[in-house]
Amino acid sequence: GSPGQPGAPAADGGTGGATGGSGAAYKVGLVYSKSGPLASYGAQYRQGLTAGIDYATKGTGAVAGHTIQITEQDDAGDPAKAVASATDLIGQGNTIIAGSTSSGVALQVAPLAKDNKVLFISGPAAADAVTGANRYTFRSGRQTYQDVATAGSILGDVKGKKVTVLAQDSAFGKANVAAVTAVLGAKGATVSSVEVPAAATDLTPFATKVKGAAPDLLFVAWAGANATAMWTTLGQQGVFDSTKVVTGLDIKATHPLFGEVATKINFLSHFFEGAADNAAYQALDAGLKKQGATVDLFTNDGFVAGQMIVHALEAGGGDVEKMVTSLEGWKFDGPKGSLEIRAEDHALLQPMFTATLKDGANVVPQLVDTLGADVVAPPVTPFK
Amino acid sequence: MTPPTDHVTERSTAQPSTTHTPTDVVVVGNTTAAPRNEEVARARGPRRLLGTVPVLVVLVVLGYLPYVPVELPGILPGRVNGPGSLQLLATCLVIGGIALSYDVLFGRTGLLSFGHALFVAAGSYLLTISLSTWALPLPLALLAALGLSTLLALVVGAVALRVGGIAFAMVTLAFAQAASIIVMRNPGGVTGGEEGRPLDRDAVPDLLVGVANAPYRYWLALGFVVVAWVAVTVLVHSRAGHAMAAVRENEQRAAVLGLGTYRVKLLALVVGSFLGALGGVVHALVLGGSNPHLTTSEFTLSLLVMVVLGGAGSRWGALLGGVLYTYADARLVEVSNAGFLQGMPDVVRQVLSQPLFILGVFFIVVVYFAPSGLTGLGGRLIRRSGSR
Amino acid sequence: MSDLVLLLATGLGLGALYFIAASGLSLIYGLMGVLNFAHGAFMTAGAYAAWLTMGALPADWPVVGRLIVGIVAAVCVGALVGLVVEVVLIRPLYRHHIQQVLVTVGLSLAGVAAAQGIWGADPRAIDKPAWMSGTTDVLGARLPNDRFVYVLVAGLLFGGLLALLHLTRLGLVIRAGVENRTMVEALGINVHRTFTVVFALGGAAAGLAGVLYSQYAGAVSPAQGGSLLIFAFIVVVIGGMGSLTGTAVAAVAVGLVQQLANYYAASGVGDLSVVLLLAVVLLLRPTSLKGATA
Amino acid sequence: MISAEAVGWKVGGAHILDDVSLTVGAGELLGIIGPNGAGKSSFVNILSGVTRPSSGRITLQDRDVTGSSATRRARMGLARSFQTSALFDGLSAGENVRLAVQAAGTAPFSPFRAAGSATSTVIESLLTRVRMPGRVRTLARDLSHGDRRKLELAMALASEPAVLLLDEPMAGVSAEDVDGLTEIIGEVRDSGVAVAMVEHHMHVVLGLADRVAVLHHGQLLAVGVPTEVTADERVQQAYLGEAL
Amino acid sequence: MTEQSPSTRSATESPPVLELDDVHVRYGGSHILQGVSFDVPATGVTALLGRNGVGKTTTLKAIIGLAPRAGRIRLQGREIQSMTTARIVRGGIGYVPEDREVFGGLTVDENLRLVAPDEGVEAPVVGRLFPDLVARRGQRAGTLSGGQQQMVSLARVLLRENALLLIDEPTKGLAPKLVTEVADVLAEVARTTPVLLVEQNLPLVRRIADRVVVLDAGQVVHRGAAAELVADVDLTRELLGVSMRREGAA
Ligand SMILES: Nc1ncnc2c1ncn2[C@@H]1O[C@H](COP(=O)(O)OP(=O)(O)OP(=O)(O)O)[C@@H](O)[C@H]1O
Ligand SMILES: Nc1ncnc2c1ncn2[C@@H]1O[C@H](COP(=O)(O)OP(=O)(O)OP(=O)(O)O)[C@@H](O)[C@H]1O
Ligand SMILES: [Mg+2]
Ligand SMILES: [Mg+2]
Repeated sequence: GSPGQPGAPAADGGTGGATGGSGAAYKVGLVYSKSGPLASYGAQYRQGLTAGIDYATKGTGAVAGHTIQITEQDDAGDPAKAVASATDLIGQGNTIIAGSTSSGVALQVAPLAKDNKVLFISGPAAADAVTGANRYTFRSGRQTYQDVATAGSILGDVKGKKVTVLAQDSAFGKANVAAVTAVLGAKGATVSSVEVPAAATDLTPFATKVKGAAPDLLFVAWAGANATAMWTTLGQQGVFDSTKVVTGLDIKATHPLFGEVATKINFLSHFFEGAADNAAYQALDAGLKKQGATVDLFTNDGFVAGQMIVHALEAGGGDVEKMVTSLEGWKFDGPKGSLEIRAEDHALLQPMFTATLKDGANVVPQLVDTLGADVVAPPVTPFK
Repeated sequence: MTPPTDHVTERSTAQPSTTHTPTDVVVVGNTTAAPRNEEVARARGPRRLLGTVPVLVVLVVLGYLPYVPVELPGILPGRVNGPGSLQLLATCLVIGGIALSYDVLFGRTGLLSFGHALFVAAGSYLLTISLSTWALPLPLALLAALGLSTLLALVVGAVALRVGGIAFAMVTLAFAQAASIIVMRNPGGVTGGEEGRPLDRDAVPDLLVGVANAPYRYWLALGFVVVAWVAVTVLVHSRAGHAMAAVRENEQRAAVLGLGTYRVKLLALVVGSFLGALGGVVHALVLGGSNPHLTTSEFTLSLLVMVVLGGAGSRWGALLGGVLYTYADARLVEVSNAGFLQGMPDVVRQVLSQPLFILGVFFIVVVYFAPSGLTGLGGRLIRRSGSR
Repeated sequence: MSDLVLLLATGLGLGALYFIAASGLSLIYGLMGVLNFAHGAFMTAGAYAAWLTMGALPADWPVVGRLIVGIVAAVCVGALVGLVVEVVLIRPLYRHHIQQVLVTVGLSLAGVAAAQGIWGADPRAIDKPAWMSGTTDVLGARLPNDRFVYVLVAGLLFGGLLALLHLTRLGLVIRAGVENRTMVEALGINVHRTFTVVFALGGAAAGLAGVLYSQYAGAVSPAQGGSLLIFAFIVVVIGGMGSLTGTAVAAVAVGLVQQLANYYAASGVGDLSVVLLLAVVLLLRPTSLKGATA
Repeated sequence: MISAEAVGWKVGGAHILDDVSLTVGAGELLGIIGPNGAGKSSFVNILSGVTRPSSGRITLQDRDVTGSSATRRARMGLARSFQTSALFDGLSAGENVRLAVQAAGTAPFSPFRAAGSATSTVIESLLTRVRMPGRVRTLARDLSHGDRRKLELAMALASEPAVLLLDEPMAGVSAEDVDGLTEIIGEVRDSGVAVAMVEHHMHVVLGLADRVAVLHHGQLLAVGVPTEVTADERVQQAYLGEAL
Repeated sequence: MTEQSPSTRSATESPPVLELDDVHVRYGGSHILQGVSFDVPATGVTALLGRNGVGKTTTLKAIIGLAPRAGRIRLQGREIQSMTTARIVRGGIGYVPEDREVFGGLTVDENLRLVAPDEGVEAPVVGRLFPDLVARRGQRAGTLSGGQQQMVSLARVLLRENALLLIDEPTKGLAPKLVTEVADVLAEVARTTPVLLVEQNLPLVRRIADRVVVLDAGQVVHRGAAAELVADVDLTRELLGVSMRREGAA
């Protein structure tokens, strides 16, 4: 006889029971970096997620009697692998996909969510384009726009001031330049940029250019390697003598890397240990301690993802459309403070922080200011 | 380039290197990789027909896989015909086909190109861009992607082939690197920078979209492999194929015989690149978008690794190398996250939990125990068991 | 004016780093025909060796003292790694050049991944002597002091290697072995040992490059060696594979071009400048700079 | 057929060839002799287009080919062998010959012409002709030295050239086969091919050559019929000595 | 199979310098040497003859460890079949390969210094036999003419004291005058060092060889005194397909 439907499970029942009867587990798939360059972000995210689900389910790990069954896949930072993993997870019947440590992964997985009608909750990926990607895509972390808006606040009134952005010549850097131009330019600042090609080894020419521009505020958007060399060079060429310097605060492990200039930098921060204090924060802290970890930048994103997953399951069971609707417009308290999922584009409205690094061998961030979610809210980008 | 003197030729037959271009050592010229000679093995008609039998068997088996609902725990994620498995197999096949296209340059003609990624990426990106940005219908987009990529190959080849050996490798690398930088810079928002460009779902047939349609994407990938296989087969048995072998073995000699070596090499490069671009197109369709990893020199390098792992100058070798490499690359993540590691000492566990570590060690082991590639190893085993 | 002085000086410093990184590569390639992709991993090994050593030494030692011990450790570890790799992995594949290269590719993957597994992917800060972080005013430009160190070390290394190759018997055997290993053996000379020495030397140079680059970057990280390796490759190729003099000239050229293009050219061109330089040099002079300088 | 006019070649200041003029006509065999290092191979390289001369002119079939490539000259009907055999090492002896047959002729290179047009009988007969039957399948790299020389000759013959340049075709060929190969070369010449042959086996040269040219320190020391040239005292002193 | 020679050994009283006992060489599937046994006496020239492709070069390579071999090979009574090439050479064998194999990137002087680090081209033997090389001491060997390279290759082994020389077609590609000179050199060398010589030039063999060993298809088909072979026209024709007399007359 002719073969059955391609891709169909064996006719005689088999193992397929993905969804269905009461008591069956809710299946959540995670695609994130367990290895590769972003492995430490991934680890923090995963720890936060455990704490978050624990907190939201009050320690039961179950929603209305259904346990939450998490299947993890490592994308090693490679979007191609992430797509394969997500396909696999969706094929296995996971109706919620979460993770995406890097923006590349988030932007490649988001269309899959729409194609296959599953819920996708993006993780630490900061790209603005994740917001408003499609109806099925949400985010549990902050986006670049919010970072930049926070930096702007550090300068106070920027009208007539000169702002220079020192950024890597990459999508991440360009997004920052664009955001600074949009946010601070709109407030009357003159924004220029110095873009550093990825292949540049010695940063002296760029430091010289920055020095030559003599800006009032220098915004540094830098991710990854040779950060220390960059800061050292800026220091050597005397940039700090005349200019206020702002940059984003990365995970703890990077704090010693600012070298001698650490105390001269103003930091904007998404989240750090001691940035906020509320029930959710304490739950995060306690949950992490249980796992032998401590609060750090992306533990928040995992925790919030956990909260969102549980909320969606509570409201929608396995039904994706219901879950989506339940999340839209949802207001809740996360470790950072009160959060809101904006219905129009699924932006996660959230407070942001500014900080400095304390001197000494143990460079510890100190909170300077907390900015309300509305102050740093990105403009609405409706779904395409 | 100063034409090498007779003396150089004299010595190069006897010694592994020449003074003028010691670089040729690593290049394929005097290679010890000893590309196997299928021509020797399959000389006559009936033999050649017989040779196609295993190919057809494999093809039928592969084509039938989407109807096989069996679980192979540990080997494939879920059912063989589950979307996860089929997606994985499709990716393996596409990369295998691309490796086959690279072997046209490397194994057949002895051209060590570090820029093959450029053409694969061109196929992939031109497809996504012509679908989304230029809003072309699919057939036109395919035409545009393949046509422009081939044109690109012609131009790049015409320039790069002015030099040989490592210099050729590096000029192609420079082109590929330039393209990579351009893709990363995301000019006009068309390439999506390091985040890549998703495929416009509305512009491709529904059969290729969505998890449930994984079997069709798989068959598409299989189709590509068949096309590449047939093209390479026809090529190597043509006069051009023989000329390519001649260029690989001894370029100066080929020139003195009156073979237009430049044209032969250009032909090899264009054909290889066309197949590579086709692979890029299929890659974009199977994975649902283009991502900048395809533009990197690491990707070309991994193609080289695949071809040599499998066995240069052999269709089975290149294909098998590509498939296995991709499979290992994808599945080793599972190994490194496997539970049995938990019992091990910390350092060992930390190291083993890096998939790249396992992949690296895997290469070393394969290369070490099968220096002439997996197909070479297979041949050796067959011969040994036959002689006993 | 002061800008130009600064760019030239830092370009030279960069070239010196490139040379140190490329010298070992060029040595191994030129003499053994092995394009050593694991060179980056060797550099990483050197950098971590120095980092661990400096961390293990009493903190009340002056940083310079700890650094010097760290450099010695890096060089030793580099040499040891080179030696072991050659004896265990490269030697059995002597008649298979491409396979040797593949083994080094595998090593480069595994080595970096192992470092990442053990010490994590994130950069770790490494101590740098205060003087090296400081600057010296020359013609109005603030020249970072560490660049002088790199240039000095590169110069010494260059001289030392040239002397080794051209003035010693080992050098002669090495140069002959490059061409025809079988024949050197047939003359009664143990080539195996010579090649092991070469690999160890290359490894030592890589270790040195690794620790100096970590000083330059202010931190150690697993991928560090790899990022320097790309430029080392370019330098070795432009310089004419295996020619030490060519490598030196190319290193300085690449360093300067990169620095100047990054400053004077429009954004984005700087990135392309080096690959463009590479393509142009190769297309105009396929045999590379070697002929002109050697 | 082929002629060199006042050819000179300099490398780094040293004159390797100096003002050499020689012509080989159809059906003529020119023996080129001279001490080691006299410039014979260099001259063959210049004639075949592997090396560009520093001065002078090369004409092939009445066309100036001084600037044209080796490939181009090959397509105009020039074939050559190398002093140390240059073969496609990874291909079998038969495939080496097949390539030579395929590359032959003045027809422009047509990549997709059916590969089988050089039938195996042609290949086998060529290999038999140079006294290495039964070697069709052996990889060139595995051939013994003498067999490589013979294969080299077979490839030069395969293209049925109008001009044939041979650089020491007999070097390393076993004494037994020298006569046979000599005969073949003689036949080729008799069929109207212009042959220039560098050779140190004097009895071969003397038996075959219509004219002999003697090169010495890059200069033409003597040209003439064999007996005349070998009788020349300068030639004896520079080249022959007390020949074995 | 012709076993004409009554006793090769009677010619020399001292024990042979080299003994081959049932030596086999296989490359992949092909059995190249199929049980080769012969001795090389401690004086004079032993010529190894045979048609193209019979295994002469392979025999030399087997002795020196450059071909995969089985069987027993003794140098001055010591078994060397399992030693590395470098050790065998240091044990006293000098090898002049068929393909010259000079180091093309090194100068003439450097080529010689590899063997004689202190003398190089200044060694008296070089000046005496190959004055051309002294003149070209700084030239890169790769740019030498074929014959000049052959001189470098020969000079290289003569720089050292050897118990035995293996010389593969030394006069191939040499001008007639030089052939004579090389023959003289070899004859002179052979007075102090035994030589195993592979050669196609039969007149030369006749002039300097004391004994001959003839190979065919990987086996020894004849051993005997050189003079005997030369004298026997039929035998020469049978073994080598050619008569020495006629050659000599040419
Ligand atoms: N690149 C070079 N630099 C210097 N000298 C060179 C170069 N190339 C060739 N020569 C010299 O040119 C001369 C002619 O060499 P050629 O190979 O033509 O000689 P030949 O007559 O063929 O000798 P043989 O009979 O030994 O093969 C030789 O003396 C050689 O050393
Ligand atoms: N590496 C190899 N693999 C397979 N066969 C080989 C190899 N080397 C040599 N042979 C074969 O071994 C046989 C003997 O070769 P060898 O070189 O010893 O011959 P020879 O007697 O020196 O001949 P000539 O006079 O032509 O130099 C030949 O038939 C050759 O084809
Ligand atoms: Mg010559
Ligand atoms: Mg031989």
